[in-house]
Amino acid sequence: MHIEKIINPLLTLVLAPLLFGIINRTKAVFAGRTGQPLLQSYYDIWKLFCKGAVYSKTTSWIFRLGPIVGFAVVVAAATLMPLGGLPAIVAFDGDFILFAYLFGLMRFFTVLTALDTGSSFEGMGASREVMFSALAEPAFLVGLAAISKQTHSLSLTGMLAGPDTALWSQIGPALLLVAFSVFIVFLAENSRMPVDDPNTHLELTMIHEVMVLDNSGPDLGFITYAATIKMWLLGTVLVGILVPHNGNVWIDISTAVGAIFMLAVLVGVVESSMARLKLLHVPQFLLIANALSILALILVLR
Amino acid sequence: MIFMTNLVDTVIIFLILTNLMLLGSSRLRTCILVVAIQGILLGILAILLEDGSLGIHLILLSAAIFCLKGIIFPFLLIRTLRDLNVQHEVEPFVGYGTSLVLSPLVLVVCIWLGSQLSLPIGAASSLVVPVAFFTITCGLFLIVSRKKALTQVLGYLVLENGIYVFGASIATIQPVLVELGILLDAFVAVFVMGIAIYHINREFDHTDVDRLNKLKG
Amino acid sequence: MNPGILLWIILLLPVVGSGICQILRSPKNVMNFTCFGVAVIGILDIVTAGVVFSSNTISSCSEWLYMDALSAYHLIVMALVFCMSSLYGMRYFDKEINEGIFTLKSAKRYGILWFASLAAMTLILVSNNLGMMWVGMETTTLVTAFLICTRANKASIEGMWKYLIVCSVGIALAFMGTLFIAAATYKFQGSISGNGVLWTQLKMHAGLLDAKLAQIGFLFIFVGYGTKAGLAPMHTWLPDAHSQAPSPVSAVFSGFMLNAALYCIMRYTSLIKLVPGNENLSRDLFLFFGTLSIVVAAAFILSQHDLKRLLAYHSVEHLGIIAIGLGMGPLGIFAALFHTLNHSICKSLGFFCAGRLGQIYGSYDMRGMTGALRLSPLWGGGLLGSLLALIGIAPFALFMSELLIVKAAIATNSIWVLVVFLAGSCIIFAAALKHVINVVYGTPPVLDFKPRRSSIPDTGIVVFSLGVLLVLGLWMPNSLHEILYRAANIMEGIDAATTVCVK
Amino acid sequence: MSLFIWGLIIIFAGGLASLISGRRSGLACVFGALGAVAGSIAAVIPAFKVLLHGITESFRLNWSIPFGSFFVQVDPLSAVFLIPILGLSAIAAIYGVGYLWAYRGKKNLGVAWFFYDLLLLGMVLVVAAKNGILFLLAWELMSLAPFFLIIFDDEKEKARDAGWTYLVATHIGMVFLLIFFLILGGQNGSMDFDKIGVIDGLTASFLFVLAIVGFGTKAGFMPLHVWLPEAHPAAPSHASAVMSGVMIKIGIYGLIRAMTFLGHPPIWWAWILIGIGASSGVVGVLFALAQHDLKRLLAYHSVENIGIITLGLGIGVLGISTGSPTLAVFGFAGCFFHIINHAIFKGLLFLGAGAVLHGSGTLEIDHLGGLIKRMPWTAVTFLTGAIAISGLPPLNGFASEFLIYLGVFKDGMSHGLVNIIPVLGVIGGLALIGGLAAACFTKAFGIVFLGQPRSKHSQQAHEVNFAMLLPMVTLAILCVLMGVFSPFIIRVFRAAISNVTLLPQEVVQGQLNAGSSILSNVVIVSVLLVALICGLALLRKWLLSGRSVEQIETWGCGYACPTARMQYTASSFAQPLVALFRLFLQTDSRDLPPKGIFPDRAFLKTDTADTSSKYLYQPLFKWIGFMLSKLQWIQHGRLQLYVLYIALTLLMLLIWKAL
Repeated sequence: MHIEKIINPLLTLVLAPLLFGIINRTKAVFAGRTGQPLLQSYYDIWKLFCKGAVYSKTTSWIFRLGPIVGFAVVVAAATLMPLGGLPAIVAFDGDFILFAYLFGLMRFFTVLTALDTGSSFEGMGASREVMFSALAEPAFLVGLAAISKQTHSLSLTGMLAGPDTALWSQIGPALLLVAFSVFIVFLAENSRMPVDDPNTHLELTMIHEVMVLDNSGPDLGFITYAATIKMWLLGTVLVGILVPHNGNVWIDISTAVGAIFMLAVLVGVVESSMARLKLLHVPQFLLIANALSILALILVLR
Repeated sequence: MIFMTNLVDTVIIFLILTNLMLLGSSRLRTCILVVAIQGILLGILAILLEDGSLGIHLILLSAAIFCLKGIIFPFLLIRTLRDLNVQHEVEPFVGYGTSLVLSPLVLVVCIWLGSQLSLPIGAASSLVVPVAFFTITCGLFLIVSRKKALTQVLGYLVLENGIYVFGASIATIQPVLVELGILLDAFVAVFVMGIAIYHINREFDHTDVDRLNKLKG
Repeated sequence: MNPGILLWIILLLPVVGSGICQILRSPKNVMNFTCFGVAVIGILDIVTAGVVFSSNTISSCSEWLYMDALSAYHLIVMALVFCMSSLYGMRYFDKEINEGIFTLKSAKRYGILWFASLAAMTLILVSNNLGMMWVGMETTTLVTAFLICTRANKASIEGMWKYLIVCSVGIALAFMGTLFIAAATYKFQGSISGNGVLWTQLKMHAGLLDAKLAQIGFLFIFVGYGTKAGLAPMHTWLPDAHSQAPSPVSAVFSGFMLNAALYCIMRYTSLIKLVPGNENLSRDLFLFFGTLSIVVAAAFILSQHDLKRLLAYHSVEHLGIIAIGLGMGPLGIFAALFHTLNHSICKSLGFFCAGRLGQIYGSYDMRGMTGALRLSPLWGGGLLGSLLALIGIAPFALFMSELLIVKAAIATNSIWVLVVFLAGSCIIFAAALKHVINVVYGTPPVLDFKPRRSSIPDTGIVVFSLGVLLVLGLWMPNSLHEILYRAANIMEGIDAATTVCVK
Repeated sequence: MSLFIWGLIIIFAGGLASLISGRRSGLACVFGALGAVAGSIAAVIPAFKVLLHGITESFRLNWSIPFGSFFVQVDPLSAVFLIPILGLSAIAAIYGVGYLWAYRGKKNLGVAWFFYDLLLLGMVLVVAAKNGILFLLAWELMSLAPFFLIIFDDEKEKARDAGWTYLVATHIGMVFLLIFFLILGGQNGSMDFDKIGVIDGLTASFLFVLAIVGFGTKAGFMPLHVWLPEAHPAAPSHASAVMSGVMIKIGIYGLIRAMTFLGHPPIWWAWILIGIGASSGVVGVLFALAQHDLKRLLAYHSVENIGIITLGLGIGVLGISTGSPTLAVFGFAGCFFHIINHAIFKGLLFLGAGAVLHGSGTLEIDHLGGLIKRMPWTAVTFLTGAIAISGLPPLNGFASEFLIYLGVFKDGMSHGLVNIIPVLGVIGGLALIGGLAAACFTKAFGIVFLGQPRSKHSQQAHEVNFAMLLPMVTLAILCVLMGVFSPFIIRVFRAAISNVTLLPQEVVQGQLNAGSSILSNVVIVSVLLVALICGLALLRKWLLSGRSVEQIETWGCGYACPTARMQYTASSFAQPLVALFRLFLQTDSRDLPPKGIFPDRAFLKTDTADTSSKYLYQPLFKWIGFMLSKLQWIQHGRLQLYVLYIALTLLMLLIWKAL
């Protein structure tokens, strides 16, 4: 148990909210505004933790359990995630399956929480959520399968150890395909454009936001915080696939973090340059991700 | 011996004629009488076909045949006929003319069939077996093509006669007991059928078999 | 004493019985007497069969009467079916008797004919002379004809007439066949002691029979007796007669008369197998008519609304199955004989239950019969059990025998027969199950009829039959195995010395 | 071993006693349940011994079943199946007492219990039988008994039809098994399994196909599953729990047992199994998604889980045929483990559905809602089952699916494009199944238990009695325990796996150790997760202490007076997915969309009939009926023609034979 193992999750917990700030700032820049401060999401979360709570009469203990499970899940997932050269706290064969399924658990409870309120809008959001995630999951796992096949490793720590030149020369195309599909999954899972629009307030069009309409106070704080961490973790996966390492831990970490921030910027760019897809077209979007992953798998298996 | 064979042949010819008459005639009374004649001919044939030894049981047998097929059956049938006020066969499935035209062809086929078989026929003429077949066919034909219940009984009788001719022609010694048993059966059969016809007439007040078609499927 | 006497006794006692029926004074007495008398005769039958099994064969009056394992086995089946049917018949007519429809006259007629048919069937089994066997068969037809219209109405008379004509013609053809066989013996006329065609002697000299004549003879025999056995397409009389006859009679028809006809064919088969050039003749015929019967039965069971006709077509099917078995070598024959017993018991039970339910509902139209199990647990349950057994549900014995037949089919790899058999039985399974579920389950219609408490004998019959079927399905006594095995050997035309493995 | 036989005897005796006690409901329940429980306890002990010590016990009774023998043996493979069978049946029996008590006086409970015990007896015998004929007899017993349970509510036409469908399907399967075993026995005289030699080549492949169809019908492979969604909802819930939880697994047992006779498997067998598994899994869960009836939904999930189990089996077979111990061991371990797990959570869910029916009087999902307030215990247990069946950590469902995944990832992705079959089939298939299952059970739990009551059924719902709660709670706890102790549990499959794969025990042991060490990591994370949850709960308590916690109406987005009927329904919840997969589902939906500014009435009715029965079986049966109806004219009632038949037949024969 080296000391630097702790650094990794600490970084995650500390830096994750920053991503939202970056994205918003990017969008503001594109829109020609100064925009909110970078640390805005830290303030928001803090404020929420300091508030009281309002619960719907309809809800039951499920509603109170949901946010907590969500947060616990992302923290548990963080322990599986390597960063830069740093291995994960817990690394074992097939941990990425657990990683994927933990988010499944989170989704399960988020959806139940939404349904617990009995509000038709939140039901709508839940129904969309389960549909999109059901389509995103195969893309993610098949993509990782291609990676693990190539890196001869079954644990995230090994798979995301970063591609060296040899790997690039072998399966550059496959890597790119996987990267694309994971990026799509990343957008869908974090409910960003073009799948979902986090900052509209028309309930009919939202997915993730509408599911948490009734949450308030610390619960909402947990949810928001969990959302940022989730984005961070998935971003780490994407970065780990693409960004090479050079052996020195500290350099690697800094490059990785930098890459993640770049990713956030990219998301911002996408959001300000693309419009939200029609809900009916989102499945096609995700099926593209699946197709890319399968293609990558074919490439590495041949 | 030649004389015998000639005699046999004459009887055979008569048999054929009776069959033709049956196929041709529509009056039930006539049919019954014709069948009676057939029975008598059978009685004669029984003796003629026996080469040489004229056993006591043979006399007895032919006598039995004579009485039963020649006298008792016709009597029974005539009585039944009296009960059910019907004289004529209604229009049959196959017309009288047609059947008469067809019958010679059938006879030819029968002769050919008979020639195919290597039957241990005694002194009897080579015509016996074919005529047996012919008679059987006629019997079946009567049952299939006619509509009156009574005609079907007659058909059954003709069928039996045919078989009987065949039996008499092949030179095996059936023990008299069996023969009598067979005759008895024929008798009971006719008797039962007579009663059955009586019942039919009472329940349906007609005896057209083709109208008995409620039970199906 | 000479065991041959037994044959005379079992042959003549029924005649005496029918005589006694003449002098009885009330319908009730007649019915009770039929039950009692048949029971006594049945016991004697079984004793006779026992003697036969202990000593290989028994015969009397210069082998005119003769009995071996094959006929003894059928004797047992006959005794069983007749005893059960008589016991059932004792109570069956109660309703009519009380209403005065079933008068002394008709009761007497019923009793007389009942005993007479018993006598006729016994004659088929005990006579060694093929001519006498034919006489027995024809007598059966004539005697049973009037049992069909015990209650004279349009339908029953129509059924009787069809039965009478079709079967008489068929049996006449069978007689033709007998004559052909007789003619085929001319090569060894001298050597047989001059009294007619005794099966035993034919068996001895079967090799010398004239191939052609024997062959034609067998064809006639098969069609003739096949008509009586209800093999398609000669089965046409069967559903009419079975559906119109009173249930005890239907039970005897289906339970034994058909088997008796098949038994005659078996006798000839054991001869024809030994005739040079005709070894496969019987096999082809059995397989052909067996499969055809199954297909035809399936077609009619599928769209059947009359309960008794349904059972009748089941008889066609099962006779077909038995025929298939008979066409499939030693194991198949073994299975077929076993199936004969199972089918007889099961089908009789089926007709018993159908009869009583028909009395309860007032018709046999299954569209109107629902919830039988609620109306009368005994008969409803019996019907359910018997039909489930009929369509081959394990662990009933019929499943076992059909399993054996399949085994034989695979052994003799007659694939197409197997396919048709299985496909047909599956169709019949589905169709019959649909019918029985709708009859037995569901909510019954409102009837004025008050179902009376089921008496001891009724319960006894149902429990006994189902019990026997169950036990035979799970455990075959060695003695039965031995009997079937010996009977199969006789049918197969080989003497018991050469062993056939069926284990 | 004698203990095992005693167990069987006790079960049968219990059934008989309850049959005799008949309409005296109390006695019937006591005898039936007692027989099942006591017998199971007696019989399960030897099974455990076998599994732990790996020594097989056998027992021959000197009883000549016609052409078979009463040869019973508990070997590790049997034991693996015996334990869930006996365990679940015993637990469900206790539940049954509480469940059937509502029918006392109305129905003859003796019969119900008799056939329940017979079902149990049959299942145990099938698994233990080591003789072909005995196997077939037991199989038929096991297949017949449920018929009487399915048709328990025989005044309902649905139940009668279900009974018919079930029995016909199972009988057709039986026919294939008949041929299978007779050919097997025909190869070398004896029907005893230990005397049946190994068969190879074309015969083996033919037998394999027979086995797939015959056993697959019972297991519910696509498209042989049609009886499942009809039969399971019709039966009383404790019976459906047993049927769905263990009976269909016996089809898998038969398949595995059959393959032990068939020598070294060609690789395409594995591909077929994986294909069947993936298709059954995905299509099964899709159909489940489209259902409105809770039990019907669960029945389709049985198809899905059989698919997962078959995936594991396929991976195992792939391992055998390619000689890869990793694949073989992980595949079979996952298969066995999931069999046991599915027995637990599917049993739990069916019992839960029964409780819902018992408490609220309906199973129509769209009529329910808000039951979590009225039936808290049922809700908790059902939620546990839902999480487990969705294959989510930390419960047992995840552990078994994880093993199957692991097998493929470890050794399934060897080079060669053809390997795309197992990889995509398993990884893509399992992932998709997982996602859809989660969707389906969020729907089931969310709509049934959460929100507000959608009808007076669910308003008047009440919690069920103790006899029904106890089994559910037990099973829920088992779900957790099986998850937590999964590292130790998979080790007990060592003997069974090495029997099936013919690998030496050490090799299997080694692989299993690797697996269990991995699983222990999973457990560590799960424990961490649970700890976190508790910690966070306390944290929130602390945060909220002294702050205002209000209770108000659900936020209606400004709409003033929302009613319960405005909630999302199950149909609307599933609609997007159903629409996406309409190709498979062929859902016919009739709707009247709201028109105008003040729409008067609008509705959406969706009905998803089973595609394979609608487009495959019904047309087939119709066709057969039509063909056979052509023969009807034979019996037209014309006597003359009847006689003509005879004459013609004779003529035909003479021409065929004599000329």
